[in-house]
Formats: sequence, C-alpha cells, structure tokens
Amino acid sequence: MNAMDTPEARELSYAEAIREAMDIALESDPRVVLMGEDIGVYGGAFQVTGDLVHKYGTDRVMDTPISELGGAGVAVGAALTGLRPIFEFQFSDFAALAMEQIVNQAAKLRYMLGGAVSVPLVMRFPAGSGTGAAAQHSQSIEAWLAHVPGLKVVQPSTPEDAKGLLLAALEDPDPVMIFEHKILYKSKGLVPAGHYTTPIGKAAIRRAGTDLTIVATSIMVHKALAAAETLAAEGIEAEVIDLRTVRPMDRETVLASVRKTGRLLCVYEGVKTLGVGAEVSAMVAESDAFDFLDAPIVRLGGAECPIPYNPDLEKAVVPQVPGILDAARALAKGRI
Amino acid sequence: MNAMDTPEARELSYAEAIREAMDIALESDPRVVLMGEDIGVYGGAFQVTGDLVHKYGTDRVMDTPISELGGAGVAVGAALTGLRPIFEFQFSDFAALAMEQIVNQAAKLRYMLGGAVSVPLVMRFPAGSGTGAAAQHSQSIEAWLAHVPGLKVVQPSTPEDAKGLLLAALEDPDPVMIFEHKILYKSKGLVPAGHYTTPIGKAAIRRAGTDLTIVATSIMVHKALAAAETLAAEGIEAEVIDLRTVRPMDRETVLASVRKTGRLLCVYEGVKTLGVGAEVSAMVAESDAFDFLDAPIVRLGGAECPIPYNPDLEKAVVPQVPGILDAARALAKGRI
Amino acid sequence: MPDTANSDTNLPYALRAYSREDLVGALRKMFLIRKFEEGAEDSYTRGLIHGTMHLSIGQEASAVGSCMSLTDADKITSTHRGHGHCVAKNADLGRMFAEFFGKETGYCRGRGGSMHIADVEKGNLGANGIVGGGLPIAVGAALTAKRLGTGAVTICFFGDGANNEGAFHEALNMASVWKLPVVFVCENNKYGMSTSIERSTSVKNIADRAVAYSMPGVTVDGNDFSAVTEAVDAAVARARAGEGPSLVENLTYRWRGHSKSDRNRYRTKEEIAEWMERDPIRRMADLLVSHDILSEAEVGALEAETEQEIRDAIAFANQSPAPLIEDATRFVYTEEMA
Amino acid sequence: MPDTANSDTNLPYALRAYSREDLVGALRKMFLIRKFEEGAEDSYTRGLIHGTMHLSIGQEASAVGSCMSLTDADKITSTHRGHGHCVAKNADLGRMFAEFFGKETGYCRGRGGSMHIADVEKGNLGANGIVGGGLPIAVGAALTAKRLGTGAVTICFFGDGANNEGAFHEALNMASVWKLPVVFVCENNKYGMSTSIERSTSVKNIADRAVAYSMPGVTVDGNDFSAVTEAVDAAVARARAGEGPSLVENLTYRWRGHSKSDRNRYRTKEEIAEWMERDPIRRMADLLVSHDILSEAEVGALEAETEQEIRDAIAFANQSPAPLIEDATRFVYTEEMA
Ligand SMILES: Cc1ncc(C[n+]2csc(CCOP(=O)(O)OP(=O)(O)O)c2C)c(N)n1
Ligand SMILES: Cc1ncc(C[n+]2csc(CCOP(=O)(O)OP(=O)(O)O)c2C)c(N)n1
Ligand SMILES: [Mg+2]
Ligand SMILES: [Mg+2]
Repeated sequence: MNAMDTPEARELSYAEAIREAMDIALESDPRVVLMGEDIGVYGGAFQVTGDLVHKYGTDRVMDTPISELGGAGVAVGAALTGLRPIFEFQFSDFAALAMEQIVNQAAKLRYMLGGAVSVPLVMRFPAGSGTGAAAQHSQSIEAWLAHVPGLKVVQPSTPEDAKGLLLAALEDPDPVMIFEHKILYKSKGLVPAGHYTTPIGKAAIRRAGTDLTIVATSIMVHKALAAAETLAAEGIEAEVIDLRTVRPMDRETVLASVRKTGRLLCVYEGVKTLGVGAEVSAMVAESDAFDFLDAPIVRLGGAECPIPYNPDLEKAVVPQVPGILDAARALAKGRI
Repeated sequence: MNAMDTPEARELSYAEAIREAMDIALESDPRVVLMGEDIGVYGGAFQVTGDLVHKYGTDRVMDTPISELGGAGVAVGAALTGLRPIFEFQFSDFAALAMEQIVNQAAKLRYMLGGAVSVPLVMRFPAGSGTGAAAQHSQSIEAWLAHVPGLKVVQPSTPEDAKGLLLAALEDPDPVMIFEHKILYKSKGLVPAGHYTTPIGKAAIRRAGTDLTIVATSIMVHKALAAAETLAAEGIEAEVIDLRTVRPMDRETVLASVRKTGRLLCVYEGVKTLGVGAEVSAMVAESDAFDFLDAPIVRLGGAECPIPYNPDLEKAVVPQVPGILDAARALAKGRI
Repeated sequence: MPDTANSDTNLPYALRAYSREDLVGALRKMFLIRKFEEGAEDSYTRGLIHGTMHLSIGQEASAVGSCMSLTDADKITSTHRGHGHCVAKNADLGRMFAEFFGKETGYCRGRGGSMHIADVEKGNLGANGIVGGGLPIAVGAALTAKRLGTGAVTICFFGDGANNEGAFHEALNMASVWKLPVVFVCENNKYGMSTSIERSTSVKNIADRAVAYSMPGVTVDGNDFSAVTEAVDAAVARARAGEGPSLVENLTYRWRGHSKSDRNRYRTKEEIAEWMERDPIRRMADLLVSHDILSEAEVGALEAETEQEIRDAIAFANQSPAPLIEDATRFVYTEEMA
Repeated sequence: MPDTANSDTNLPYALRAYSREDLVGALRKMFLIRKFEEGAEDSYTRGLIHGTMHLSIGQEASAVGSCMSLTDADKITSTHRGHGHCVAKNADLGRMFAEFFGKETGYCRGRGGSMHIADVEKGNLGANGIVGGGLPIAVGAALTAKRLGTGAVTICFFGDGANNEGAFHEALNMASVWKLPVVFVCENNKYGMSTSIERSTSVKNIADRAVAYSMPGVTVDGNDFSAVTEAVDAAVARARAGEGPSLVENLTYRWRGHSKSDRNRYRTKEEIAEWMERDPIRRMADLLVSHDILSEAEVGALEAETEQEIRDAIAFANQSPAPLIEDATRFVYTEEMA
C-alpha cells in the first residue's frame, strides 16, 4: 500500500503511527493486551503507548515490574493460552535479560510441540544509538533474533510501515519481533487511517536506480536515500532497498536488484561483524546473482565497539551519509 | 605448536585436555576459580571438571545454584576485582539466561569505563547437537557472542586446541568465550603435556589443497576433513581451514586460501542465517579476494529450525559429510 | 474435583474430599506413572530411546495429588521431570511412549522428546528443558484466565533447584501483585542435580520464600497423597475464588539418578533406601486398604492392569511411523515461511 | 570508620560513632552531591550534557551515610542514579563533570557518561545502566575479597524497582549461601520510574524479603543520616567479621523526575512537597547544629565552599579536551585487536 494514493492518509510521527496501530488492535480485539515497563500513566519511555492506558485501563495496558525475563515469559504464556500480548521492552538492550523466554520458549514452542501450539506474540524493541544513552541503551541486536528460527524480525523505517507491520504482526500466528529505531519515533510521514497491514517478509524499493544497490535497514534507509540524492547529482543512480523484514528475508527483491546493478552496498547500524548486512551479503554471494556482481560486496555497519557516550564518538561509530557516499562512489567507480 | 613434534604429547580426549588445562591453571594461579552448576562432586554434566574438586576443594571448584544470570554476574564481579574465574554453562543454551551479564556487562565494562578496568573472564559453553537432547539443549549460538565487540570467541575442534585455547584465554585480559562441542568431548588426540597456549585469533590450515577452500568450525572441521579425503580420491583437493577463533577472525589465513583456490565453502553447525559462515562469506566477498572467486560462496549451515529430538531428523538438520561432498563437488565443477 | 464424599473429620482429607472412584483412579495413575517410567527406563536400556530422560519414580503422589482438583480446562506447566505430571493430567500413554521413541504419533510428533512432552488438549502446556522456564509461562496462562474470565486455574510445577532462578522470583512477584489464579507447586526432592538444598538455597524450606511474595506458603509431606491433595486443593480453591496465588512445597525424593548419566556421587545409598521406605504408592495403597476402599488383592489387580496398559502403549509406540525426514523443518512457523 | 568518639548513649548513633571531622565531612559531601547535581542539571539545560541523567537530589543521606564506614579498599557497586554514591566514595568532581561533558579527562574518558561513572581507584566499581546489573557483580567482588582474604566489604546499592529483577534474587541467594562480605543497600524512593512499590512489588518493604535469604533485613529512614549510618555500619561490621550479607533498606525520595524526560504524571505535587520537608541535608545540618558541632554560620560557609568547588569542577570539565575521534574504538580490548 502506498500512502500517497490513500485519501485518508494523514501526517503522523512514527511513534504516533505505532500508537494508532495499538489503539486499533485494542479497540477491535479484546484479546490484545499491552505489557511493559512504564507504558501506562508514564506513556512509555519514548511516549509510544502515550495515553492508551486512559482509554483502555490498566487491565489492557499493563505496567509490569522491572522483570524483563518474567514479563516476557508472562507474555509467552498469555499468547499460548489465548491473549495477544504486545510486549514493549523499554530499550532493546534489555532483551538480553529475556533471551531465554524469547529464544528458548517463544521461538521454539511450536516446533518442540510438533505444531500443537502457536505463540502469537508481538514484541517491540526501541533500538539504536543517537540519544546519548551510551553502551547499554543504544544497541542494535536484531541480528541475534534474526538468527533464530521460529521468530520473525522486522525493522520499520517509516511511520506507514511501523503501523502496517505492527498490524500484520498481530495477525501473524507466530512471534514477531519489531525493532523500532528510537531516533525515528519523532520522524513524520503519511499514514493511512484505519486498519491495513504491511506484509512481513517483503522489502520495499524506496528509490529505483541502475548503478548500484543499497540494501539498508531502519534509520539507515533514510541515510541511504539522502546519499542517493547526492549521488544522483553526480550521475550515480543508486537503487535503495528498505529490507523491512530481516527474517524471513525478501531474497527476490534484493537479488533482482543486484542482477540489474551488479553492485551491492549493505548499510546497517548494528555491529558490522555478524550484523544483518553479513546475511544480506552472504545470501547474495551464494545466489545466482553472484555472477552479476561487478565488484566486491561492501558492508557499512556499526564499528567494532560499544556505543560511546560522547556525541561525536557516538556518531563516528555508526554509518553516516558521508561514509555512505564514499562507499557508494568507490563501488560505482568503473560503472559510470 | 604442533602436537606431533612434541615428545611429551599423549593421547587425551577433548574433555581430558580441557580438564588438564584447568588443572594447570588451578595449580599455578591461586586467582583461578572454577564456577558452574554441578562441576564439583558431580564432575560437570559432561564430566569435564571431573575430579578437580577433590584436588582443589569447593572454594576453588564452586558449584553454583541454578542461577545462570547471577552466576555469570558473580564471575564478572570476581574477574573485575582480581580473580580469574572459569565459568561453565551446563549447556550453551543457558547462556540465553545470562546474556545481560555477558554482553551488557563483561563485554562492555572496559570500554564504558574508558579503559579503567579489564574483565579477565573465561566462559565455557558446551554446545551443539547430536545428543538427543532436543531444541533447548543443542543450540550453536556462538554467532550471538561473536557479534559483540569486547568479547573473544573461540571454538576448538581438537583436544590440543581445547587445552591451548583455554590456557590462552586465561592469559588474556579480556573475556574469552569458549564454545566446546559436546560430541567432541570424547574424541581423542595428541596433547602436549604442561603449559602451552594456542593463539586466539589464528585459524589453522588442517589440510592443504588447491581446488577449493572449506572454512569450517568446531565439529564440522572433522566432517570437512572426512569429506576432503573422499574428494581427494576423486581428484578434488580441498583446503580445510579450522577457523578456531570466530572473533577476532583470522582474515588473512582465509583470504590467502581463497585467493589460491577461488572457491569457498563455509561449513558450520549453527543456523545458516546469520551464523558464523555468514560472516566468513561476507568478509571474503568484501575483500580483495573477491576478484579471485570463480564461483558463488557456498554456505552449509544448520537448517532453519530448532534441533529436533528424533535422531534421524536431528542429523538431517545439520551438515553431514554427504552434504559437504555434494556441495564441494558442485563448487569444484569446472575447476578440475 | 473435591466433593464431600465423606464428612467424618477424623478421616484423612483425601478420603473426605474424594469419592472411591476418584481415589482408585488416583492410585491407578500413580501406578501408571511408576510403570510408565520403568517401561521408559527399560526401553532406554534397549536403545529404543535416544537422548536422556529424568525419571520421577518416588514422586508420584506429588504429581497425582496436586492435580486432583483440576479439570481439563485447568492448565499445568511442567518440568524436565514431567512424565508424572503428564499422566496425572490424563495424557495418553501410547502417545507419550511414541514421543519418547521419536515417532510421528507422539505428542510432539517426535520433535520434542521427554523434555518437551505436552498435552495441550488436556491443559498440560508442556514440560520444559529450561529449569524455571515454565514459571513465568504459568503466570501468563493465569493472566489469560483472569482477563478472559475462564475460571481456569494453572498449577506451575517446579523443582527445588528451580527456585534459585531469577524467573522464580519474577514470576511469583507478578502473580502476587496481579492476584492471578496460579498455584506454584515446588517438588522439593532435596537436590537440583547433584546440588543439595543446603548448598544452593538460603532457606530451609522453599515455602519459606512465600512471605517475600505475600502469598500463603506451606510445606507438606509430598509422599503423602492426602497431605498433598489437602494443601494443593486449598490453594486451587483460593485461586479459583480470585484470591490469588499460593506456594505449596511437596517434600519428596527421586529414587533414580538425576538423568541417565548420573553416577550418584552426591548422596548415600542409605538415604535412598530410607526414602524408598516412604514409597508414596505403597502408602496410598495402604491408605485405601486400611479404609476398606480397596483390598490388597484389588490393589494387585490394579497394578497388573496398569502393567498391561504400559505394554500396550509401548507396542503402539513401536508400531508407529517415524516422522518424514523431509518434514524436519515443518512446524517452525504456523504458516510455513516462503 | 566508626570510632567511639562519644559514648553517651542518648546521642544519635552517628554522633557517638564519628568524630566532628567525619561528621562535618559527611555534611560537606551531602552538599557536594546536591550542588553537583544542581550543576549538572544546569549544565544540561545549557546543552553541555548529552543524553539523559538520573538525579538523586533528596537521597543524599543514603549515599553518604551508607559509605561512612568504608575505606578506599572497600568496594561499592552503584546504579543509574549513582552520582551520590560516587561522591560519597570520594570521587573527584572535576573528573565527574568531565565525564558528563564527554571529555577525555572524565572518569570514563567520555565513553561512559552519567550511567557508567566509576572510580575504580576509590573502590567504586561503577554505576550501571542495567537495573539490577550491579547486584551479582557486587557478590563477585565480595567473593574475591573472601577468596583472597583482603578483608574488603562491598556495598551494593540498588533501587526498589531493581528488587523485582531476577538478578536480585539470584545475587542475594548466592551471597547468603556463600556467606560473603556484602551489604545490599536498597534505596527505596517509592518508585521505579513511574511505577510505585504498591503496583510492582508484592511486599510492603523490600527488607521484608531478607528472610527469603536468611539474612538480616532492616528498614530505616533513609533521610536520617544517623539512622542510615547505624544500620549500614552494623551490616558492614557483620560482613567484615565474616558473618555474611545483610539487607538494609533506606526509605527516601527523589525530588526530581526519574530522568530528564519525566513528565511527573504518577505522583502528586503534595507528595513531593511533603518529602522536600524531610530534606536529608537540612536534617543533617540541624543535627550538627543542635549538638554544637557546627553553627548555622558554619553550615552556610560549608555550603558556599561546596558551591565554589562545583564551579571549579565545571570549569575544569569545560576546559578539558574531547576524546579524539580516531580513538572511538580504543579500549574495547586490553590489547588492541589486530
Ligand atoms: C536454565 C537451566 N539450567 C540448568 C539446567 C540443567 N539442569 C536440568 S535439571 C537440573 C536440576 C533441576 O533441579 P530441580 O529444579 O530441583 O528439579 P529436579 O531435577 O530435582 O526434579 C539442572 C541443573 C537446565 N536444564 N536449565
Ligand atoms: C534491565 C533494565 N530495565 C529497565 C531499565 C529502565 N529503567 C532505568 S531506571 C528504571 C527505574 C529503576 O527503579 P529503581 O530501581 O527503583 O531506581 P530509581 O530510579 O528509583 O533510583 C528503569 C525502569 C533499565 N535501565 N534496565
Ligand atoms: Mg530437585
Ligand atoms: Mg526507585
């Protein structure tokens, strides 16, 4: 669905779009409950749940104690028995406390029980750096969860997708992990009113191009698009793909683009080593698109260090537009 | 160090080699303590600590309560203040309970404190499938930790390396995570007596070859070597590299081999998507060795599912020799 | 369901609360658990079972007694030592053996094995390979019951070792704060693997920790069927009445090693022998015989009958087909991924 | 270190246990904490500080009182609300501000910021961005002390919210089982972010949970310097004597919001005003004045002196150099990776 075509689309922030999705879900499905730390009267650490508690009460919008493992496990048990919990981690970093319930339980229960159950659980992870909150509040750990069969992992980059992917996640019978970028919460975009879904497992081509393919995730989509504008002025036409779903990955969209451009740049904020771009690269390198590659596959990922507090260092350790430009220019060299 | 050259080398099992390393460490360094569940009188779930508690007592070989998060945190605090803990997880799967202490604390403390501390912590993770213990006791999650700057991650495949890497880890001022394959515990090999170290960060070429490079980890090294024998009989000479360290990866050894053979097959037991082979592939695809590649980079990893209980299914979901043979033959086609 | 079959207050609780049929059914289940596990042990020795397993022989009164007042609508979460819970919650023995044998007819289609056996239809949400893993899940099931007003109660089984996991603390706290219909049943068999309570746990009885969650906590002789039933029934009634969670601790003992690889270095033969004297099945049989509910001969017949059931179940499992290798990656997702 | 400066048992504990110099030093530190945080707040408003921070204004007696009997060899683990602990443990204020300003001269060379500030030389193992993160680390530090026989004690600060983390449970259990020299000091300021104790915690007082770990647990007025000192000193002495861990709960209140983004929707102005009446600094000053240890004028002079110290510290931080961008990935490993 393209927001531009939809008459009833309004400009909303990414956070508002997520809230609207939760509002629709709470309104239309009595099984939906929100769970998380300070999501009630506080409105959530990033004000994503906002005033929903006033509309739906504390039975539907539940503040949990500071108990990530237990809270996640309660959500698993609730999902297993008939509720549709949307569980908010205050920061995605705290998922480290709940990996056992996410990975050993939610992801595997259906398989371990031979299909006897499903776990319709949605988890939301405010992720990423840029807030000055340093190493334990700024990570991008989507690659951990994308490594785990049984989970689906999405990373919306726009308000429209943030809403549509959340509504799709709620319709999905299996656990869906949504990594939201904190810096995007205030970004605005057109968002269709009412209920719609953005398909899980489909990438979006945000900009068509012929000279190189940039596969980006989350906030990096915007940086890649900014770089693509500059590149276009230099005569380099970059195709920018917003991966949107990390697991299951939309191989075909990526491969078709690489077959066309012959050059691939992966841009992601997570640590470069074993980050999402490693999979994108390896997936392409083992595919038939390999034969179309005219140059090495370049990855721009987070530096091999924790996120530092100092704002200049903090910027320096994740990809920025100038770095994308340099990489794209080097990659396109020879092509144009 | 090559075990063959060492007069005092004896045949030991992988588990015995690890125990010998811990024995040497306990004997020579009063700061060394072993911590873990049932590592004392029980001897460890896989009998790796064995009788060490009888030699060193319960103050040095400490049974912890079943508290992985807390236990790991105690080890972090102890390492920070002067002890040299070797912490055993009973199964690597239970690391999911301790990710917060491993990743948010141990890995980041030195950086977050601007170099004011180091965390000389060794953790041991019995990993992998093949024991009929199903989805929650059979995972290979080394990729999660290899994604984390601040950690070092090794996967010994031989008794000699199991001992040498553990002794190297103990000399390392930073946290070193050792993934041991459960099925290897009983495998035998020559092990030098006394103290020696196997360098962290260095891969080993286990078999020289010219037609393709197989980069394998842990138990897959042995499967790759078995396949290489068969391939040799067919006239295909595979170079088999035992990666040994996943972080920091020995780029040069891998790249040199790929420059020579032009073909790369990555074999690892962890789930294929975002497993260790994704990084090996991406690292090669972005290097100058790319230009030497004559074929797509092939990955054989674990299937996209939890490890099943049924033994035939269990075997079917991780790479086996016939699969390696098929992949290698297809890859080498055209080369010979 | 407890009824007041007999109101003579000098009788043990179970005899007052349950009908003859219920009581005989309970003894029968205890025999089934024992025979099931002996059958599993034997099958393991013959190489029919892969992997490991954790036997609960000696703990049968805890499993059966705890589930007495539950219906199929009520839930349980079980543990790695969960065969007894599964039988207590009315599982089909053939499907249980089939699971152990890795067959497609097993409860988990051969994907789960002993450590993941579940019977969702009967309210058993599953054993768990992660110590403490079921604790928050049980709280979640109780949350569902409360939100949807189903009236169901959840019993959460866990071991003494599990009580030192953070999940225990977080789960009990939330259950208490939200007043959820869940009963935490600790099967305290004195050891978590090789580690005794004394060496691992800062309280003498696990129920001593209930005060930290402002819930009732009671420790009972877990080999005494009636005592277990009395304590758990009260807790279930309390949960059903909307009064919140409770903690019941059943003191018991496992006769066998922790798992198939236990070399038994951490306890004495004398201790084991002493506990075998307190055999919960013998005690239950004696209770029924001494109150003229069954004769010794009838007990013997019941036992023989359960042995036959086990043989039939094993035969079913043996004859069942294995899963197809092509299906190894089925059931990861509900709608198979593209 | 407590000495017996005065043995009149009618006097409050602190006046009996500590010398004039110690007491004035304590008041001085309390002023420093207050002024430090006001300075930080002001610097934040001026855009000199990046990110967020958690102010402990109103909690000064807890930080300073708890650390009274520690030496630099003793350790503390601190929290996200840790500036007070850091000052109490004798940190350099210039280096603290420098850290907040992201400077190379900061305690963490600008890599950590407010949430990771540490002063290892002085025994402060660091604030922690993970609620409950420091609990097991403190137990580890105490294990080192016991194994190496250093005689050091560790104080583990944590909040009321943190007590619902599994880490709390696991840490207290291990500390108790192993009888380690650690004192768990809960700074109960009634809320974890917006969530009150009543809504999150199944006991009234956190100290009520000590019984689950068989350790002494005591709740004191955390705004009463002497009461804090009396409770914590006893716990430290117990730890030092090898008698094991204790839990002390200081009831206190944060005047400011949870962090810079708090809109204060979960508590009333009246509640805040009421607690401001119980200002721990004013109470400490009154204690010293009423016992002729300081005059009001001297208190005023002390306060003014600390203001100047803060100005100097801010100036130092301002003038300090920022880290080099090229060094962004330094300090990940001890020996830099190839
Ligand atoms: C998180 C976790 N840690 C450790 C284990 C290994 N393990 C399996 S059972 C067990 C002992 C459990 O003790 P308890 O809870 O008392 O149950 P019991 O075996 O006595 O029935 C251990 C340590 C595990 N499965 N999961
Ligand atoms: C594991 C974890 N969960 C959640 C948070 C977010 N958070 C930071 S402070 C805080 C409240 C902590 O409450 P308490 O322990 O009472 O300390 P206080 O802030 O009141 O001093 C929360 C929820 C966090 N930093 N870490
Ligand atoms: Mg036990
Ligand atoms: Mg608080």
